[in-house]
Amino acid sequence: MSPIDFVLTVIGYILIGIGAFCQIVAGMGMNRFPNFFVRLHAATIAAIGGSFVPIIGCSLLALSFEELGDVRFFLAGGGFVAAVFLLILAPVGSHLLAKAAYFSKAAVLQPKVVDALEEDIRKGEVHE
Amino acid sequence: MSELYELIPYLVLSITALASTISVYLAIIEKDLIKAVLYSAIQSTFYALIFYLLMVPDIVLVYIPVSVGLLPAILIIAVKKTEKYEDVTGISKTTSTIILTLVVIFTLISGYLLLLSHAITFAIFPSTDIRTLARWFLNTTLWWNRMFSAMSPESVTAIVWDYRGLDTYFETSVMYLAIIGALALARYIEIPKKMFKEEAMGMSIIGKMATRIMVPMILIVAVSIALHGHLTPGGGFQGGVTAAVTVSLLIFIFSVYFAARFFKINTAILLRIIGLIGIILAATITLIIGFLTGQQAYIFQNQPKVIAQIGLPYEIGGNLISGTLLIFNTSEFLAVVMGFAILFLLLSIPEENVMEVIRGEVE
Amino acid sequence: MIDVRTYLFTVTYVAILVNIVISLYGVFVRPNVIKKIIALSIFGDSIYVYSILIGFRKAEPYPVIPIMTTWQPSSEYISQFASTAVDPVPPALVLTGVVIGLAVMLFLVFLALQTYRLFGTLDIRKIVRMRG
Amino acid sequence: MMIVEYLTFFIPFYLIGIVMYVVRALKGPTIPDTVLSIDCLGYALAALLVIFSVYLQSPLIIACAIVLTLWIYALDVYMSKYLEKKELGE
Repeated sequence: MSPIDFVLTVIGYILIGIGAFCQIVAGMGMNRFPNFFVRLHAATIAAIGGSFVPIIGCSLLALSFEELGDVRFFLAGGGFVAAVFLLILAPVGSHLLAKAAYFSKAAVLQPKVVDALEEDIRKGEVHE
Repeated sequence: MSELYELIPYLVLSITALASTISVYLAIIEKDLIKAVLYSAIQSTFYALIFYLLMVPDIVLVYIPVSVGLLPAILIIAVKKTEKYEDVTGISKTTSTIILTLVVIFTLISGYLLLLSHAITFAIFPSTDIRTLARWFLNTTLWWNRMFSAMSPESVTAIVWDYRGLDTYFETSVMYLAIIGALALARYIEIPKKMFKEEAMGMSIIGKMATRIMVPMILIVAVSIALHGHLTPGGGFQGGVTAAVTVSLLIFIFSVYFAARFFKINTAILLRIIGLIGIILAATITLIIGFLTGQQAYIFQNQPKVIAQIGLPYEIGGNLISGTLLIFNTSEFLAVVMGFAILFLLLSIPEENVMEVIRGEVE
Repeated sequence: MIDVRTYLFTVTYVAILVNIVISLYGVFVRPNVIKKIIALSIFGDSIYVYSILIGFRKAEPYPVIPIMTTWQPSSEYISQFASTAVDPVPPALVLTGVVIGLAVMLFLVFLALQTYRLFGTLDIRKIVRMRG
Repeated sequence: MMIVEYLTFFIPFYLIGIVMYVVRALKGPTIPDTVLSIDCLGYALAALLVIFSVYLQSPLIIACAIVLTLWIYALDVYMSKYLEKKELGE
């Protein structure tokens, strides 16, 4: 194994480990947070930390995995494409969902301290 | 360590199957219809993982768009246009118990028969051997002798088009009939003519910007899935349903008036007809060449056979194209994208316009 | 001594069988048409999983997909490929089945929409009672 | 021993995460909670698909992850359109 392959393998495993940690944290947050808008934080961790990072890690790992032959570049390229799609699409999806949930009042905002957006709407600075 | 390495896929398989059972149960007993649709989407996601672990990527590529994407999308639209809750008052307990008992008995018998068809003993786990037909397909899918080979490294697509072409042809006909039926149900209904206004219509500006960035990338991925159908997992239908997501994103995130700038229903029907003609051409091109040159040839023939020496080239300039498979994949891609474009355009017509037409018809 | 892999595979098999039972119950008993369509699609999907399960095989360490990774295979490569790849016939059948199932479901949803527009309800018990 | 065999230690964590998301999706009091959990579930499954394609040494099956990512996002869009009060076409 050449030195650059060794470095790629180590980085890949580190990224996959970070991903595993983020999955556990996001799963706990998903189950213990009180309402929908707080759970959006956990969803961010799950999408970016738990999925984007390990996909990149797997691509790097595949690049250094020489038993696969030339097809490993296909794997790495597909992984990078999937990661880029996820990086762009996951936050946008969460944003659309949060906006729709807020304005349709489908989600209950139960332990509520302050709702700045509602005040702004009442003042007329923001509209839907 | 090595045993654990072999065990992990089977562990994931069984956990996935159990989780899908729970979501199926909740989907059936749920009264809120939109939640039932979402639970069935969870079940579909898990089935996709099962298909993936059973090593059939072609099915995953066609199953995810169909069952996670298109079917829930259309059911969500249907629920939004009709009733939100299911009325379950008045189902008598005895009826449902009798039916449940009958269903359980039937399923146990059929499951036992399936098991018997699988192996004579009770060993459900598959053996190391597969049936002779499958071994023959695997051996001849890409072979030095073109007389017995489909010349495609992808044996599933080779079977779908080359060995079982007539079947695929009638599958396309069923899809065609379904879309014609939907068009017939929605006759005289047109998209209202309105101007698209950037601020007043559609969803937020973040969604619009992301869609503008992503649509070309999605199209590139879809075209690559379709055109590499004879080399990698995928094919015409898989690429087509992947590209259909762009149509639905344009309609849902911008609006149907924005999408109507690019294609109207009639344009979509025309492009779909072109795709279907391409499929017919892929089926008969060898026959046409045979007529023109006065040699013997067959319908659905791809590579030369012993008594019919005509065949399309399986490579051009060192690139494998597998004869008519490339034509078939391209035409199927076009036909499928435009079919789903028609469906989404029909579903996005406002309900008031539809009701006007229907009231006119009924009276 | 039962193999752990056999045990886990049996669990998968039985779980999918239970899915079929539940979805058939939904098709027969639940009154709403949309619910019936959902149950019917789940039933079809479970049958597809069964078809694919039949085509699975045992190989060391794990079977490979029925797709070659090289364009100029040697005869050793082909024989090794044929001894480890899964059965390609059930995927081809299921591919046709999924597409036809989707077409039928789409048509059913359109029919349900039209039913709602004409009758004003989707409850099958009320629709049956209506005449004309 | 191959380098991919160490992935055996990481896959159970992803499984536990997926099970947690399923619990929230099935329990979720409101519809947006369920959709958000399906979101996380889909992205976690996409990561798991990529990991399995390295783990089982079958590089060609990577395209499934891209398609799964796309359609989970599309499900988001459909559900937010459902929650909004506007007509579907607008």
